[in-house]
Amino acid sequence: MKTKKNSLDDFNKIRRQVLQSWPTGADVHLDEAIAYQQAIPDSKRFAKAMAEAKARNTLLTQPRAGVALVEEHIRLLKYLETEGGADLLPTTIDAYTRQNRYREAAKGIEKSTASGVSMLNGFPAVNHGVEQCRRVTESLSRPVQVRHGTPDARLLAEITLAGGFTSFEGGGISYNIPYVKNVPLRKTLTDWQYVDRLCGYYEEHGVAINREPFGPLTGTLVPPCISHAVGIIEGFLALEQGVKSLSLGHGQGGNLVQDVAAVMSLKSLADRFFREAGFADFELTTVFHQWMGGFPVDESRAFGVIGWGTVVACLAGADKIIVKTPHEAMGVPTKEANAQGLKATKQIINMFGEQRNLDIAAVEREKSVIEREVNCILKKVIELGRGDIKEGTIAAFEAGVLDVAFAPSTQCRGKILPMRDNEGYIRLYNHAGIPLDDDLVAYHRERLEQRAKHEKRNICFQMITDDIYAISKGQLVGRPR
Amino acid sequence: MKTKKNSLDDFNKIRRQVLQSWPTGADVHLDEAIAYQQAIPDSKRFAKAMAEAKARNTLLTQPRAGVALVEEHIRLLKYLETEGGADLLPTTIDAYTRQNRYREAAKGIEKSTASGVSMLNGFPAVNHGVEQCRRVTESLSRPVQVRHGTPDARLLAEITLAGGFTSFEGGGISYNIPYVKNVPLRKTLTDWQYVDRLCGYYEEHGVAINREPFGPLTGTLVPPCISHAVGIIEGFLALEQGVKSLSLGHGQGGNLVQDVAAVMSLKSLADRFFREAGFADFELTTVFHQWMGGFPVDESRAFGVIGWGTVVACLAGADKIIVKTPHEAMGVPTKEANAQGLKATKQIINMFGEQRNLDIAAVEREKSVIEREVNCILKKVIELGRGDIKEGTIAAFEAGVLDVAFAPSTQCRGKILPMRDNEGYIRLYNHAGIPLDDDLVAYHRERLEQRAKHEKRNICFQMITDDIYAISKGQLVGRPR
Amino acid sequence: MKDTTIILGVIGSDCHSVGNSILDAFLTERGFRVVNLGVMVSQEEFITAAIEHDAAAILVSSLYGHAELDCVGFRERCVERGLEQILLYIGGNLVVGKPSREAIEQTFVKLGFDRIFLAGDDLETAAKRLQADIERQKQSLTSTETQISNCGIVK
Amino acid sequence: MKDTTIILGVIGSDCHSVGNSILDAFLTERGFRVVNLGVMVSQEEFITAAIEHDAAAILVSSLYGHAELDCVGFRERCVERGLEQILLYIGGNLVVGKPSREAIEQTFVKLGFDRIFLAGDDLETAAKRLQADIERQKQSLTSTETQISNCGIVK
Ligand code: B12
Ligand code: B12
Repeated sequence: MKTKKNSLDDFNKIRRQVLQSWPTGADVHLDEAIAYQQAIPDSKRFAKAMAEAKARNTLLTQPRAGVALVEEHIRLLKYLETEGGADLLPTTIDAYTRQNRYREAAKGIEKSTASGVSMLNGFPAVNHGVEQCRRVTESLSRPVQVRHGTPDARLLAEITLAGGFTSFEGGGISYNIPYVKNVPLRKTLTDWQYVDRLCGYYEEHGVAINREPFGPLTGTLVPPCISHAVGIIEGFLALEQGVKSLSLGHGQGGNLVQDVAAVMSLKSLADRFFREAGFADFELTTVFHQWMGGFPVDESRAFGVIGWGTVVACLAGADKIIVKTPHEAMGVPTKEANAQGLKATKQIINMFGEQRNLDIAAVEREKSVIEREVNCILKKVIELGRGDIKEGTIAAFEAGVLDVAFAPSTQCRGKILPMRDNEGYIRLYNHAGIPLDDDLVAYHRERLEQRAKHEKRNICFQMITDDIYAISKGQLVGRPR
Repeated sequence: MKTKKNSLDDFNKIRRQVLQSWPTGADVHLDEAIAYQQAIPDSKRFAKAMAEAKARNTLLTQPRAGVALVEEHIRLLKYLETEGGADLLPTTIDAYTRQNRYREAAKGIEKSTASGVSMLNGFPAVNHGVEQCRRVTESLSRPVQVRHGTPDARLLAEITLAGGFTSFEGGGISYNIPYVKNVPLRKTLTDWQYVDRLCGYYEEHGVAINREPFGPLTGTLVPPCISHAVGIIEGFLALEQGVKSLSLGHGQGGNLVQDVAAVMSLKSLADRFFREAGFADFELTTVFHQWMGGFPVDESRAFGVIGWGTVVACLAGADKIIVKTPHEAMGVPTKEANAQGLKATKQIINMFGEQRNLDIAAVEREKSVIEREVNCILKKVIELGRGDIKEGTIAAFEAGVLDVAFAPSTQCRGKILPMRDNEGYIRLYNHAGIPLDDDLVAYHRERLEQRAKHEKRNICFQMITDDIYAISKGQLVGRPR
Repeated sequence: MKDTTIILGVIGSDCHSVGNSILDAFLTERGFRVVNLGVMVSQEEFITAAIEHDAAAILVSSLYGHAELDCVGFRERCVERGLEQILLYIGGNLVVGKPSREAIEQTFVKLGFDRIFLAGDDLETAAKRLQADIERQKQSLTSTETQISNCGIVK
Repeated sequence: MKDTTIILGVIGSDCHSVGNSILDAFLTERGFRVVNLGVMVSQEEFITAAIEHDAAAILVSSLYGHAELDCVGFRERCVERGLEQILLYIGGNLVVGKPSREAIEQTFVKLGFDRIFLAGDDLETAAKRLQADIERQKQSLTSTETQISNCGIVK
């Protein structure tokens, strides 16, 4: 495996262009920004909070939240910090900014100012610029992370890191495949190397910036081996550029044993992989996302989903949980609904207390299945890239060695067919180009046959449709009507 | 072990007095009532539903609900059946009826009629009488159970069974110790033998009446070995009188492993005990009560508690779950709040689907601890009764061999001091008269010492106070501030 | 406070004993002389105990929802038996259901209670008010004025 | 319905692709000829496809909350390009947040949509209405009357 850190010269050359792509870019001065970041107290450093959570074996809560205007955004986050008791805060970025459509974001800000309600589904950080970002982060007492879905997040990273945010979500795969239609993977991977190099640069100057690849991908029937492989790759790419605080995520799949096995194996796999690649000086933590698929509309049922995810995250021993709200199925939550989700989650985490980490025979079995699956894929990725993991990733997506179902992107084949087995584990009916050993393929198939037999129907596409609707209808496995 | 079925002559002698204790008693005609019950379809038979749940390895939901007036009560239960999707229905009896204060209940009915809101905390079934009870049960399509807390429930049983209810909660210990101040245990045990004999009589005539001893006792820091012992005794007493469908309950303690171990061991212990006593023809099922202690006032947090209990019930493989509501801390819930609790619970049960029954090393350990503890106690009870379990029970309470903390009754010593250990398991600091083997006592003590050390304080009464407040403050173990 | 006796108990047919033990321990620790009648206490028992112990206040608990029915005529009976000045506190889950604080307060002020506490209210505050109310009561008893405007509701 | 073409797509910068695949499969099964433009579709792309395929209806999805911003002038542009009669449906999570159905309907009726569907609405009903609307549209096109009163909102 080769590792390749971008040169500072190359970085600076691109940097000028990046900062010129929108007027607010001119206000970023890296030296001043580093000095500013250095003055941020430990209590507001994301990396620190994550490391402590791991050391203390606790689970930190983080909501999603972002609105168009600065004042309202501050009010929202303060409410989540106090009333909601959030351990970590987000700033969710609006969908125009994610597309670098700053002109449309500006229109959204205007309309929001005029109408008095947020017309954007997030906080347009680039339009607001460095100073306003600092107003946000300075108004709060917990660490704040940028959460988005931006394929080209270079300017966003420049502005928000200068603006005092201490963690940045995303990656070249996970913010491409599930989020956009037609952006070349090579471009997003390169653009994210820039982001990682920027974070690495801060890190070199004593400023820890936490980086978190987006684990859940489309949030819909993602087999853990796939999202794990993606997460480990993105993590590796970040470490290469000098990142040291890394959080890898898993989106709840719905089967308790599989989810627990997933979080456990994510940790061990990534750690071994990074160490074998020669990295030693990094802090690895895990993130569990409460159910990322369609939510039930009924708020009581939504609370059920929230509660269930929380229990699993506790059993799995994750370090952070991303919290949903009772409004999830309907729209961006009010601050009250957001706090409700946080409080229900916190109540369970607190009741769980010390009783974390589940250890049962089935967990061991699934753990070894996932570990073997991930190894199959990564071996192939490395082989395709002849040791260069970036090249290997590109080739792997082209070849379908890495594949994601239900993704809007042309950059992946979308040929695999995942569905639940009879116990709700997510399996592959068609593994397409994913290079699994024959016995693993057979294992998946066998488990799915069990379901088919149980449901007295042949394995069919309808099952997938049923599975997709299932949770919002109050089930895990989509049974025939 | 001796078993002793009451003679029909004795039964009939007392029966006349019972039915004369309030005018509505005159309307009970046993032959007619049995004919009436025989015509109730299987779909509305509680015993049938419980047996099926066990066979299908599912978890049935049951709320608590009862209001003063018949029409409103029917409306309430219908709502819970349709909107709430309750699998089993309750009729919770008001506190005056529980005390046989039918005159005061009548006043409550009057006041409720006048004011248009229910001034009673339950349904005064005795005052309403057989016909009105039939109106209730006939209006519904799910099985309905009488849930109460009545030390002398003889007339209540006569009226409600004639009224078409197919299950009856309670027992001579569990409806005495936690519910009243000063009623002799001998009296309540005798009165409950009457109730059980009545149920047995129905059973002899082909009408299955489900019986459910009240598992959670005071709902507050009850060590499983104690409530198990009580449940098994009451179950045994019921079987003696001809009852065949028996559901034993466990109130959530808060530690996942202990709760799971508790439900599992309750099943195996009871089964073995009954079989060894010579019973063979009975159907044993288990009931899990969502958190029975003080609830958080905040409704989101209450949802958290509800969700957490549901997960545990699923993992433990219980057959029925008694569902709380987001209003629990405040007052008798509205029908909407009641349905909310049901929906959150059902959502989780459904998401759990097939993945029931947890099997981990610690469960095994706790299971054997509980099994040994219960054996210690029961051995002593039998010894004290020289083989007569009723006598043994009376003697055991007198001697403190059976003891309950925080109970209002003078019939138990209240000398034991239960508290949580560092992982939230409920242990005994002072086991008082409970005849545990030395190594078990040492085990409890050792676990508590761990907590004390962790909290850097000596074991003290304050810990118990802290524990009692803990869940409503969002924790399991009451840590020092 | 050492010499100030208060009567504690759960009224009516109410069996909720957990909160009662907690209140007993809490108020004793705060320095009151607590006479705890336990659960299922009748109006008569409360009043008799108050007379017997020359108590400054009666603290009624009611959790099970029947407080209104159980408390009818309580103040009048106190007056009848010579306890014109006694402070009457009540706390717990005072009505069936979850109506507004205002509605509940109105009901129990009408029934003659001086202060009303609901589930979730802070006990520390309650203890302080009790202490202050008792002080004021004592002062006014030594003065010649009659006491009317004393009754107040916790906000 | 076999010969009835409808255009399907997710408007604006919206990436939510799961519902789109489901709708495609569902409507195809119901007998419509579905031209699915996928996610991140512009107004122009919708209209061009509708003209090209002589479509009876455009079904717009919007999940991410920017529907109002993305749909400004959509109906006008349809008219400009000669699609006076085309049915415009929209569905999904149409606004940021959780306002009332009434408020949402008002907004999108103003923007020229014929029917509006929110999260949780039944797809079966939607397909039936679509079929009926198209039938009526066809009949009225063969008649001489102009079509105005046809627009309706799902209640
Ligand atoms: C999965 C998901 C994602 C995945 C999407 C992956 C993918 N490529 O599809 C990821 C994680 C990437 C994602 C990203 C974002 N998401 Co998102 N996401 C969801 C989620 C949880 C489920 C969506 C889903 O797949 N549902 C299942 C399918 C089957 O249902 P559906 O999409 O609703 O579609 C059905 C119906 O709506 C209807 N329908 C749809 N269109 C039409 C049209 C017609 C004519 C008819 C009749 C019917 C109809 O039929 C469909 C099929 O049954 C929803 C919340 C929810 N529903 O629970 C949020 C949600 C849609 N997301 C939301 C947001 C805001 C975002 C982001 C902006 C990030 C953020 N702020 O959190 C980004 C968007 C970036 C972008 N450029 O679009 C919000 C939208 C808020 C609003 N409208 O007020 C939601 C509602 C969550 C929330 N409550 O905040 N998301
Ligand atoms: C445990 C419990 C039981 C146990 C009680 C065991 C026992 N012997 O104590 C059992 C299972 C036996 C039981 C039975 C019943 N219960 Co119950 N029970 C509860 C529960 C869950 C917890 C109570 C508790 O122990 N809390 C912990 C203690 C520490 O708090 P507390 O009791 O509230 O007391 C504190 C405060 O209220 C305050 N306080 C109390 N009095 C006073 C007075 C003053 C002056 C002040 C300042 C403060 C104050 O200070 C106390 C200490 O902090 C509550 C709901 C809840 N709170 O979550 C329902 C609850 C009290 N029960 C209720 C009911 C209705 C009943 C039953 C009638 C059965 C039924 N219909 O479900 C029977 C009553 C039978 C009878 N004769 O009384 C209702 C009351 C409804 C209402 N008021 O509208 C409640 C609120 C549940 C509900 N939402 O329906 N119950």
